Amino acid sequence: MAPDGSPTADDVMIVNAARALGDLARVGRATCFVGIGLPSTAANLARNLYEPAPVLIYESGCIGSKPTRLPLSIGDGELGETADAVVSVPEIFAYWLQAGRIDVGFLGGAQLDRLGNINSTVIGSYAAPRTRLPGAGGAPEIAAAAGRVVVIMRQTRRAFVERCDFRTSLGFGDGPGDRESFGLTGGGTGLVITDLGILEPERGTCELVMTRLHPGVSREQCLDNTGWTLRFSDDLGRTAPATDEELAMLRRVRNGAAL
Amino acid sequence: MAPDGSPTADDVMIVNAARALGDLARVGRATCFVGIGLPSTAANLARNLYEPAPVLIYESGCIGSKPTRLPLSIGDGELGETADAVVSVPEIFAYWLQAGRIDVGFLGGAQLDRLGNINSTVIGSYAAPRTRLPGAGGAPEIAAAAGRVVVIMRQTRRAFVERCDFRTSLGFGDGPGDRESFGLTGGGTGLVITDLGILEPERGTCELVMTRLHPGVSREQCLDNTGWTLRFSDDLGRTAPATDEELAMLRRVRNGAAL
Amino acid sequence: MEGFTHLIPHSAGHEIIRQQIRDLHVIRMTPDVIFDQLIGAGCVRKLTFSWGGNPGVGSLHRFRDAVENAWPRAIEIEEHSHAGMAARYSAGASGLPFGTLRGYRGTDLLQFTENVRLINCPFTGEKLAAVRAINPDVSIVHAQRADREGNVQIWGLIGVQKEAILSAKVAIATVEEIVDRLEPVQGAVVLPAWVISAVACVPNGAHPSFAMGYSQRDNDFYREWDPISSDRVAFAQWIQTHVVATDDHEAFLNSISKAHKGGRSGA
Amino acid sequence: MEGFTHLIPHSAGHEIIRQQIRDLHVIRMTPDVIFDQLIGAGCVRKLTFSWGGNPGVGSLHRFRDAVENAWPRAIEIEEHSHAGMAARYSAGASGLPFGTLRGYRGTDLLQFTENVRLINCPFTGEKLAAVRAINPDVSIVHAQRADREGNVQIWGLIGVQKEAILSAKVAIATVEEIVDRLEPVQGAVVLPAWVISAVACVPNGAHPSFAMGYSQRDNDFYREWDPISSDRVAFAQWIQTHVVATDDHEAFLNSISKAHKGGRSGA
Repeated sequence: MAPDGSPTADDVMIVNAARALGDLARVGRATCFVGIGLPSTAANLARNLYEPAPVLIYESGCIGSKPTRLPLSIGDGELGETADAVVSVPEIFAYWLQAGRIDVGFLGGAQLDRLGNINSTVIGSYAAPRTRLPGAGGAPEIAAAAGRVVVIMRQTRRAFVERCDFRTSLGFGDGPGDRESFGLTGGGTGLVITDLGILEPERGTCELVMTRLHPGVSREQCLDNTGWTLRFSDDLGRTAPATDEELAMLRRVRNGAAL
Repeated sequence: MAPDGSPTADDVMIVNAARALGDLARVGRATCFVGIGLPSTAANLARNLYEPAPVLIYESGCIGSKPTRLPLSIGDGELGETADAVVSVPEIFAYWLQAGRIDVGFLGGAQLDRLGNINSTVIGSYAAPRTRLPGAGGAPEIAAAAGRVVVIMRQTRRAFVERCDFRTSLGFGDGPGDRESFGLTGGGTGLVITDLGILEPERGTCELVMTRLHPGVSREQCLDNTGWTLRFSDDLGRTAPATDEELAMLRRVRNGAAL
Repeated sequence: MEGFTHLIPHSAGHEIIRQQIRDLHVIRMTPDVIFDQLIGAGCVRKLTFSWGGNPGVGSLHRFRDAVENAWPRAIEIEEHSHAGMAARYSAGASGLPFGTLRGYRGTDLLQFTENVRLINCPFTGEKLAAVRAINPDVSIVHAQRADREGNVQIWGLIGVQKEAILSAKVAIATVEEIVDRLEPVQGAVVLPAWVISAVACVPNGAHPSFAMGYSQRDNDFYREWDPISSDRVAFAQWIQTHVVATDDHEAFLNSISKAHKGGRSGA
Repeated sequence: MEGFTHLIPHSAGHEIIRQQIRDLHVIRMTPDVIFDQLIGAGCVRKLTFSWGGNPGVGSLHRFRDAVENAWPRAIEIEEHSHAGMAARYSAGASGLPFGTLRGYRGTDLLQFTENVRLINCPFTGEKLAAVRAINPDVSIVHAQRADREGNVQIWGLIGVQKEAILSAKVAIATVEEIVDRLEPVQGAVVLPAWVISAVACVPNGAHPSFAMGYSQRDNDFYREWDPISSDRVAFAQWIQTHVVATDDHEAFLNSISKAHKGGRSGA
């Protein structure tokens, strides 16, 4: 929250991500594989705001976690104690993710490219990286197998690039047909929620195009903060302003007040 | 027990099987994968007679079961309640048996052949069997992966055959080198305990030869009850008579008295 | 179409017989008495299994009669080892087309199934058995209990219950009890409501099998089944009296309790 | 050479630093602070991993310094996805030379490891990733408790602890407590004494990680690690003061409790 009480760009991004999860849960796509950080904040916001609530699944083996405070780590005890079931790590990946039981995979990353591929490995060359990032984690198989992938990332020229320095997780590869040729069972990057607005893959080309802008955001801002020649949807819309209720709940989720 | 109190041939067989397990446990080969029936009776007898006691593992997923009464079925609740750990059936076969953690596999069968192969599938042809038997169960992989296999079977001309009608579980296949060529990691049929005596594979040929006779049993009896031209070891010995202590414990195990 | 060992869904099997559902391809590692009944009642076209016996008692006579004499109809069989079936269920639950194990090689089982092939390890060159995944159209299991949302809790010998549910297109659980809240139990597996298609409350629905914490295995019944199933007429009468002529599982339990009481107390 | 997530064997890692064991090939899905310390202390020759960060905080600065600047020495890295590493451990625990998953295809990860190859399903022809089994020389895990016979009980987030133990040639467990009898706990895994090579009792041996039922994760420590590890000198001082100069884990805990108390109460 900004000092004047208006939502920050991050708040707007998180609220819109939570709404996206809520929308998916409403159409029966409720199971959500969540990473720590922004995805976890947004997912827990959605869980507290919407009915039916998304079912949160963490790669540490927690199914149906209902944390009352935001976990710092994927291995936070709170996630296990509030889960419907806790399984081993090999099982969560094999029986749950790979088997196609996850509707929504919720990812972040350091770079995202025009075709929705994600880099969380290195900036620069692999042999002599400028920045060594944490690495793949669960992302490659989430990107491969989840029914649809929702990416949450701040939109900057350095992060939104023409082509990732390293393809850690596949969006649409080099274009239409690539996912199928690699035998990936999930739908790929379906929605990218940034601090400026929302991008979606264009039918036919799979290129990410801006489909909605957050209140007060201009097309120029988006162009300036994107490393490829960004295009806008013909029916470019605006996201609804974050409501007081959404913002109040976001504050509670962040502060770890009893949820 | 016969009416006069002397041990029956079955008693002698079971006591000798228990001794074999006790001997193996004493040299540190204590983990024993057990089937229901004679193997389970003998294994529980060994567990109550010897120190260190063999560790009983059942294919229903029970590790370290210490039943106080003999289970009728592999799925008997008693096996789970007295176990150190209960795991799923896929896990018991993959992480425990296949991984080579089982020292002794304890098997029965309907037919056993000269090279220690076992049939528990059909008598007669597969397409039109004279007798349809229950089938493989866990036996093929026990025979493949256990450090050594102990077979307990009544010796008759119908059961001890030149060649099994169906090879359900591999002993030595067609002879030396066959196990290795099939990539089997376990040692194969190491000991066959019958109501007449004990057979072991001959070094070099892998053929089962009689190495010991139970008290009062003659060579002729063995020859009459074996479907191949049975040979006897040069240093053919006799098993020690079942002791009163062994027989008393066998009675207690059978009756399910508190063990 | 069903589970393993403990928690055998007898009540669901009986209902299949009552509804005269036929031409089934049934799958189970350890088909025992309930599968003997399904086979004898003519419901089964094909059986995939790894061990078909009456545990601790002997043969399944209806199964043998079907295989040896095609009575009441011929059945197709496909048989595996336990390890192979377990790997097939695990692969099915994992969404993989096959599972891998060190098995089958050298046995005659390999000749009689299309669903095992040898593959080479791409690293070591070792030849291993690949088994085709099982993904049943319907899996039915019995479990201890479910909550009102449909989350199902199973404990004790869990067998391949989880894999049977997770590999199936439609998963049905019969349970001993429906409760407000699933209290934690040591060694329990919970399957969330969203992987279960339907839950039916059938107390003692595994009888003569058992549900740990709710009932004991009726070992006497398994022994009594041997003479009943040995004879086609006695079998047909038993099915008619206790299954076809009863409306539901409660009526079935009453019916067999009357019939078997005398014999049992004398056993 | 160690476990995952919850129950991280920090005390064992410190002892490796104290004993100056070097040239290690260390393996962990989620190398975090303790691996950062091992790397910064120069113990590591090669790291196999799938995610190397300080969870919820950011980078592992010693890890980055080693990869980016070869300080204090160059380290070799081999990286995978979590799913791939989990399949590798499972294969190792199963005694198979490889595991199979639907993964890696289309990613650049494939180019930088010899331990993933594509294979064809012998039934469907689908191309899948085969990953080489992991069978560490030594696995070290932390667990809640053991009994006097050496049976080890683990509960809560069990991660790949079981697979780490069962895939290893030698398995070592540090535990919070040694008890006469392992009372049942919901969701607990028990590993029998005969698959464990050695047990050491080290109360709070996972600190700043935690053991469910015994301790809480010290999230503040993870945050404080960020500035310490960002600076080579500050790091070296920290290792010298709190690890090298302490005799054992108890002394280590006393040492950091004094040093970090002021900062923490102000945080």
